[in-house]
Amino acid sequence: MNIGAHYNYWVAIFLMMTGFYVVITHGNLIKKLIGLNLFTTSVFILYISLAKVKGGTAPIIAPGIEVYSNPLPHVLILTAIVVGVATTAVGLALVLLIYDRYGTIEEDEIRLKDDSL
Amino acid sequence: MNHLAAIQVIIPLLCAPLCMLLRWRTGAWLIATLATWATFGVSLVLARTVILNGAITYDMGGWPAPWGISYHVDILSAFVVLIVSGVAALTLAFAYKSVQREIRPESLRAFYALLLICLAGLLGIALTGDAFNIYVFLEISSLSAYALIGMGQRRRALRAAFQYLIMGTIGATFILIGIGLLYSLTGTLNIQDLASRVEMIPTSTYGNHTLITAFAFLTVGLSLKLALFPLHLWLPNAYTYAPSVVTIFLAATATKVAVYMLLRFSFCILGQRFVFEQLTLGNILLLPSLAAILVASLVAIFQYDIKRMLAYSSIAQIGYMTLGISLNSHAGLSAGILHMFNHALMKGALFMVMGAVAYRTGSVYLSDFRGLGRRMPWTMAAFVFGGLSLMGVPLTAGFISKWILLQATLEAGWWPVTAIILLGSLLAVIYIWRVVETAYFNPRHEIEHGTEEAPLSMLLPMWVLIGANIYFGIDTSIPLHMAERAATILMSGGTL
Amino acid sequence: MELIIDITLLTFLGLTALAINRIDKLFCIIMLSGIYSLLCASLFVSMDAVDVAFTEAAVGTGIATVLLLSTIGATDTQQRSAPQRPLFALLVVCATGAILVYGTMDMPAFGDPDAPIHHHVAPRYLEMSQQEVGSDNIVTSILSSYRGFDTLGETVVIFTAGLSVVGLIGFRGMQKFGDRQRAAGITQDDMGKHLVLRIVIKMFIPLILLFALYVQFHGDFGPGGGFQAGVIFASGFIFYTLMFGLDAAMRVVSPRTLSYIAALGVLTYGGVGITTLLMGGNFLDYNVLRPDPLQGQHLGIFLIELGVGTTVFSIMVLIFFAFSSRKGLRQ
Amino acid sequence: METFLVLASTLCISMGVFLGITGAIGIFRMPNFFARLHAASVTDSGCAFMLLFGLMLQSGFTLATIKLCFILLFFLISSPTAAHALAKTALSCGAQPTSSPREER
Repeated sequence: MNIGAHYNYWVAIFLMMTGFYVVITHGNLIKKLIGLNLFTTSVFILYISLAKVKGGTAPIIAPGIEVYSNPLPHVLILTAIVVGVATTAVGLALVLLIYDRYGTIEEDEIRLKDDSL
Repeated sequence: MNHLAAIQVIIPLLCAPLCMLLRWRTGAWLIATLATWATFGVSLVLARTVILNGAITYDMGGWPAPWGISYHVDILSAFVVLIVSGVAALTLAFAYKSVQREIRPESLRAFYALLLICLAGLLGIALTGDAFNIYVFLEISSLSAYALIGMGQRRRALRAAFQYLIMGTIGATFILIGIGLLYSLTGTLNIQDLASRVEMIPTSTYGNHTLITAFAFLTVGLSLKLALFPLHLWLPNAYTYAPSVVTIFLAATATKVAVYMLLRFSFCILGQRFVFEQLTLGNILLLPSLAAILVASLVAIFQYDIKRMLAYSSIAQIGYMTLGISLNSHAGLSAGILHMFNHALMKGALFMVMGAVAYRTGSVYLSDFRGLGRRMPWTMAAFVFGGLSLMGVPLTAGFISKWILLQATLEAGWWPVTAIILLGSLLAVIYIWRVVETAYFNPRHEIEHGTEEAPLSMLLPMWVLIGANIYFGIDTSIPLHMAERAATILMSGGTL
Repeated sequence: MELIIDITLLTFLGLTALAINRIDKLFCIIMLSGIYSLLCASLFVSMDAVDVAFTEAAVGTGIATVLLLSTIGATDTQQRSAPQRPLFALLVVCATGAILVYGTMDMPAFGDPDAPIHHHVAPRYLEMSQQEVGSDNIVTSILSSYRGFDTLGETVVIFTAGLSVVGLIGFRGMQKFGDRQRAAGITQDDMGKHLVLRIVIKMFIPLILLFALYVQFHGDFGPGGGFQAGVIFASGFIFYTLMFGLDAAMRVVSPRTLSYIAALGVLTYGGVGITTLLMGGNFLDYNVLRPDPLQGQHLGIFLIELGVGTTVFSIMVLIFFAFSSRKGLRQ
Repeated sequence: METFLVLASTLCISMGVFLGITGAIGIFRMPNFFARLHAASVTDSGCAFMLLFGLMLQSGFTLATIKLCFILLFFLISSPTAAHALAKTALSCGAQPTSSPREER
């Protein structure tokens, strides 16, 4: 257990939590989505950190190279990135329509408009 | 014959793009309906095969288990698949008229395609034997669910969908973190392989920190998805403002699949002993479950939008399921699993009633129900029967699972819990009675229009579900048998 | 050396994340989130994940930024509310973070070659994939063959996103844009006035499309594949749209056509699976496609990558069309 | 020859790094939009050019050099275009290229 061995994970955790904080506290819908992006992207860093082997290279077979990093997390994260952008797209579509129907993208203003009915 | 597990998911998955290729709008509904009925047929055969011959393993792409993705269908998966595809088939039959009224015609094809994709996602979660594949299919089903909810007519639907999107994605990301931590410990993603390697992890006296954290993140993520009490905030809005058909489908299936995931992760990967003795999942789940039963039922009593009332009642019913799990006994687990089935039957029927009422009157506020007992006799009769099942009156399906749950709590000697379950049923009586009273004893002031019964295409699936509620309340052997065998498998760690 | 790069990148990432939290101009936040993705991509390269880096750069910096920008173009550019319940949130976040840090205690050290994940499943991919699948890029072989079913799921996710946008906004909502513009007396976007830009973009578009094709068919040997290619191909179209206006772009390929192409892409992928079923193999077992298993794998991967590429391309353009058609709706 | 190449490439890369850093400082310190744009485009073209050229010298006659060549070509065309587009848009939005210090930020 030493600090040097885990710093990468810890920074990833810090980034995740920053994203998480942005999602929870900010009422602007677009900012919420960006926070969500931040959160998921940081999880990707965690996964890719797991895959790294010291002294390894990218998992593309080439002559004269013995050590490769683990390719499996890379594959998982490729899928996860796609999921992330799909979620962002759907979220933004909802934001556009919300702006259309409410005239604002601030959560508390939307709530006010709903309650006043 | 052995390809059934794959075909089960592929049918809805590939019929969705077919829907988009057609120019003919009714064709989209036709394809969707045929696809769901075919799926239901396959699931029946699959369930029969699994009951008779035991679990099926199917390797996608021909690659054996830890290297490729393999499907593992045991009796629990088969049971959940049966619930999901059965409800989907009936929902699609119900959908034709309701969707025509509630969805813009230009979005019809996308709507049916999304419904099929959501179905495929839920089926994929139930069938797969690969932890990461669960995440992928979870996202498929959630993403389509967000869009489906957002297609509701009122603008609040958009807000509900966005709220669900944020909370659902946070939940899914938590699950992703949990899976990543498990993977970092074991180096594999296959569920059975994971289970055997988790057992071998050397543990210090406090247990393995990473394993405990993985468990914590999976539990919180799944609780978000299954709307366990303090994390349920997305559910009432989503169910209230979604199009009727979407509410029927999601209320009867989505949370059940989330419960299934909780069972799969905690019993089959981490192991019953580890989860209950070391991490005390029982105590962690007990309090939220009881709170869900009491608080959600109480809140339901004060709702004027009946769809919203039923949504709160769903949260309470989820409480019964997790309560069954938290008992950590064979009987409790069977009760929880059986309640998944029964709840799908009754909530499916009740939300279909909501769909039919919305079709005729335009909204489902309590005031809209005045005089409906005479105007829509069949629909309201279905509501009464569904309500009886929800309360847990004998000779309905709801009674069976609650009865077993009561027995399990008595067996464990948890008297106060027994009392709370009974209290929950009493509260259900109150909120169902409000509607029944309005419908039958509160005549409409305006001129009576005579009967305006819902169209037959809506009544038929509704009454099939009500029939099932009554049938499985009298002869409960098939689902009970499956639930009990599933519980046995889970208690033994999913190895059978 | 690697350590220095790593630490520098991580510091930048941290600063960017904090800045995103503080700033309330949405335009700046979007730019910062693009920078964040680019930094992530660099970090991925330094951790040997070239394919992931490629995708992150194309998606996070490219498509996501474009989508976000077109959204603020149609809505609001300023955050107006203060953070809600910041203390409670801080508490939740700190607790979650603390649990995660606690969880890393028993994790193998960063880069440790003895970690369990490098010894159970992964070695087979590293040693056997060339004989079993036949592609130099192991990520491609896992993505499209060993875990091909996940990739089918991924394609469906993208397709779902496209469907959602179509379902929510609708084709008609997209096509009305041209009429609206004509009614407002705008014949072309402002960008059209830039002569230099027009010429350069006209020069670049074919090159971008060519590069996309290279990425599509080169995935076996280097980083890249259907997904990245689809995104790049789409960016060529997005360029065209920015330059010549939505109306002109929709005349090149209409949203409805795009939705057909997307559906056909998914069906191509699924069709390969069905074909293997009919030819007696398991779902997506490419070995049976040809007498020689390696050739079968090659053919199967080629076809599914094509399916992924077309789906991703058409859905990305479709979503972009839908978003930019909302612009000026309120004016 | 070998040492000469290494020397030349080191020189180029250091030059590129210097240009990059001055460009970054310029973006912060310059008084108005157009001046800052000037700083940014120094980074875009000069710095990138120098870095890539230095790398090309190091990699010799390989596929990597050809790829670097393409990237360089791309940069040489795209970054002036981007700067031009920005400047023109700013001009049409009413910003005036003056030398007066510190107008609006």
